[in-house]
Amino acid sequence: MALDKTQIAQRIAQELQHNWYVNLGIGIPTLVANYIPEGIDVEFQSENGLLGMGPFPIEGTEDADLINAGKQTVTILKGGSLFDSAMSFAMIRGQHVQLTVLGAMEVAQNGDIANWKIPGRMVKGMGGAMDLVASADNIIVAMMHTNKRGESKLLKQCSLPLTGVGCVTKIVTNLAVLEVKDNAFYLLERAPGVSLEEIKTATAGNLIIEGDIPEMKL
Amino acid sequence: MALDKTQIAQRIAQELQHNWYVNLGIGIPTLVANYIPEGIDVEFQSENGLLGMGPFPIEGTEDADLINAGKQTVTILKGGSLFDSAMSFAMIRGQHVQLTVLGAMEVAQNGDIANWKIPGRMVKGMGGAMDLVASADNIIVAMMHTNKRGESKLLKQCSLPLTGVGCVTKIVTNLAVLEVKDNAFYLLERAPGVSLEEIKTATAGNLIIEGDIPEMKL
Amino acid sequence: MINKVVKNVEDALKGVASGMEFMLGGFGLCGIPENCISELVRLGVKDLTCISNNAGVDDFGLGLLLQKRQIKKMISSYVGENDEFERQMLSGELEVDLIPQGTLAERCRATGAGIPAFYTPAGFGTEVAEGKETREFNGKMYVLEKAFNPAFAFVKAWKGDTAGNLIFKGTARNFNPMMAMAGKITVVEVEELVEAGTLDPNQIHIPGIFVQRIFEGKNYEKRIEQRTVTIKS
Amino acid sequence: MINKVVKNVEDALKGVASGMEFMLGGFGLCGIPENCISELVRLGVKDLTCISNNAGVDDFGLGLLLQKRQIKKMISSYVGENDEFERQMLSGELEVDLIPQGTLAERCRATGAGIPAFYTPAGFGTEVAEGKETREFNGKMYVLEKAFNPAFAFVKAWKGDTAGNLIFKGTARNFNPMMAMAGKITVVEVEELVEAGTLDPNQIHIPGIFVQRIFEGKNYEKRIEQRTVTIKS
Repeated sequence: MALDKTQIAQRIAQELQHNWYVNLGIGIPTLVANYIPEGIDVEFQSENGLLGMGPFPIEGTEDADLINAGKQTVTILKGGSLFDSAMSFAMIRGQHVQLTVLGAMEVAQNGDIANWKIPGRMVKGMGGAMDLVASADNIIVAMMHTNKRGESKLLKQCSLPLTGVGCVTKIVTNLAVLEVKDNAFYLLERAPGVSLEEIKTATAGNLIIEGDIPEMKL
Repeated sequence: MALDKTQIAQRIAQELQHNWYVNLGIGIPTLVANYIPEGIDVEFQSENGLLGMGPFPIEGTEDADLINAGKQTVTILKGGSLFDSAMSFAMIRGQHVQLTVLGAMEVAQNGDIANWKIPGRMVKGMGGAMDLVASADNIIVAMMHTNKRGESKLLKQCSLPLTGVGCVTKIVTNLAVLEVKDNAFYLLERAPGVSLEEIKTATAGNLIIEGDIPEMKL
Repeated sequence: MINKVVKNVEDALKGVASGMEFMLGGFGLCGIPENCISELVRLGVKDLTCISNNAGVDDFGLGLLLQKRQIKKMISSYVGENDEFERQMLSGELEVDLIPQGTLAERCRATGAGIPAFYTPAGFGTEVAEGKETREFNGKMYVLEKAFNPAFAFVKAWKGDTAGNLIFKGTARNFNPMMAMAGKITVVEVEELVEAGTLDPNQIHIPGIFVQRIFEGKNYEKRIEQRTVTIKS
Repeated sequence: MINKVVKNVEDALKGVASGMEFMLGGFGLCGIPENCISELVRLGVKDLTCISNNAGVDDFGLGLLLQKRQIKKMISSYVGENDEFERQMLSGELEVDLIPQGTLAERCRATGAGIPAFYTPAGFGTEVAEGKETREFNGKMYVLEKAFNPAFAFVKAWKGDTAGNLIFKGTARNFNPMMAMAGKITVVEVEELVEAGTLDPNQIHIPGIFVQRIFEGKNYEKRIEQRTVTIKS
């Protein structure tokens, strides 16, 4: 059965490694914070100027001066720090953040990503996404395998305006976990009960299936 | 009579204007701080990371963690602030400092300055001087009119390696106050009792004398 | 000690005129210069270019200036959450220059720091890099980005002293420090104005040298855009 | 919370080897990483390239490494006050790259901030600009300067916590914060190491994300180069 958004987040959380600083985008990526594996210390960076982001505040203690990049009220954990936007993107551009998780509208088999603009529609802006994808070595995309019209979001090349080029390293969708390398999507895992055929059908780009593909463990 | 170093500093202090931030170089410029005119508020910037630099500490209160760019123990005045070297030179390059006073080995009539290197001699480095002269709009040089061998330090062009190009706006020497513009030294004031002839003899560059040249008032 | 205090917001905004380019601090509605924005609305200056990470919401923040059609051009990284903005943008009344958030932050810092241009990887290979110089350093491609030149920067700080020294609070810091460095005239409104010498000089976020005018603001609303809470179990 | 604490200076300097490029914080003898320097002397690593604003004095700071001829090249803005330095430089044993202090500071920041290159006015028209690209922006000439790539940065802070968050004191801050941002491995020695959560997150100068190893230093001498005082009248 295909994963729901929460399960996608759960699967991505398995990618977290001890002592990593992680930037989570808005949407599914935000949910990753709820599934940090036991024994793993990670710290979350919010690009509006916060390191060591904690859970939402207890009702009644929310502070208008403490929000995350999604403008949600949050808390700061022990050992956290506050800083300005230039310092925040110094961390990001300078590759001090070990993992970036973000959503996408399209990913191409060469690692290009499009997630900020649909021509003819209102454009809200790229926010920090272009800085994140241009800088990070380790970028996981969290998204549905297909769009609302059932079309694949894993393409030979992106049709939408790009956010970044050749940067995505891994994709976790409702159907599969895939590595992006050598101009192809390498299938690593299937969602429980999802067939290879289903994944092939939903993947427009070059899909490589080598050996047995295990089911994800959640 | 030609001015001594203290008097050069005294004369330069008359150039200070209300609400100016000022960077004083090592040597004669440092002495300027002792002669701030009544009613004038200025703040001194030390490029190692201190704004609102005060006098030397009372004996016994000196702090190894509070020095100026000349590595002397200093104090910080009320309203002062401490910051890192990148921020300090952001102030300087960003032209937030209204006046820079520094010494020189040579100044050319086009405003070039040489004050950091003598070929064949041990070179100690330019420190912050190149940043200061490349950035400031308002640079006063404090120096003797001639060097130890009696040769003019106000030249048609510098013979020593340059610190900065076309940047010096005013010079205060033991003999005179001069403005540097239109590829010439414009004589503004004479030291008390110093003749025009004496200044002419000591100035190798193009010296312009227009009208009566008043004596300095100290 | 150089005194930067002005009596009130009217004095703080003297010299502001139609057609000018401004920087305005804040991220979403967090850390925005509420008093300065109100005064800009009252003054009715028009054809403004506003450099600000976001554009407020319909009835708060820069949304108030949009409502009155005072803004000609926005330079931002993200402008969602604002219907009036969308209407003006789609109708062509409003010019919009969208730039990556980190590039925006660094361009603000560069402006104040006397750096005319720098290279950043953000936007390479995208439409953001169109018409800009690109260049390889150590095998990676970068885009040349330039400083701004705003007439005024409007900044919100938490505490400030009479010498213009500033301390920000929480994530209300965001773009405010770099914008404070960047204004030809930097106007700062603070929640609490104290005497010079009160703040620890070691803990000042922005030294007073960057600030031309400071005043204590009034009636802060500090609206929350997304009130998210944990319900106590 | 990510823990950055190492047991002692020996552990802090693991991986240090001859031929490496280092950054070392400090201005004169103010804010230098005394413990790390002592350990570098003890380790006897050679052929080092040291990026540091100054080169210490004959018998303290980087002067200790010079005495043992461990340094191949200095990258500094000012290297006076050191006879051994002068001897090695004039004899050609020591390579010296002198660069303007503000350029040095900005290059350190650029290194940590992922900016490969930037333009600065400092040094234009002088020998510092020789062989470098120069360029006009808004009628003024600038020089293109590039980031460094140090294997280690050795930093001295006043207080630090177990998460690597740092607070500096007085003018001992100087180059330390930017160098902390710049090291592939940043090693920080602090006068006082406290538990994470003890420091006010709003008052941290350098967030722990930049720091790989932190330890509490010992036996700080904190020598004063120019003891200047006012005699009480």
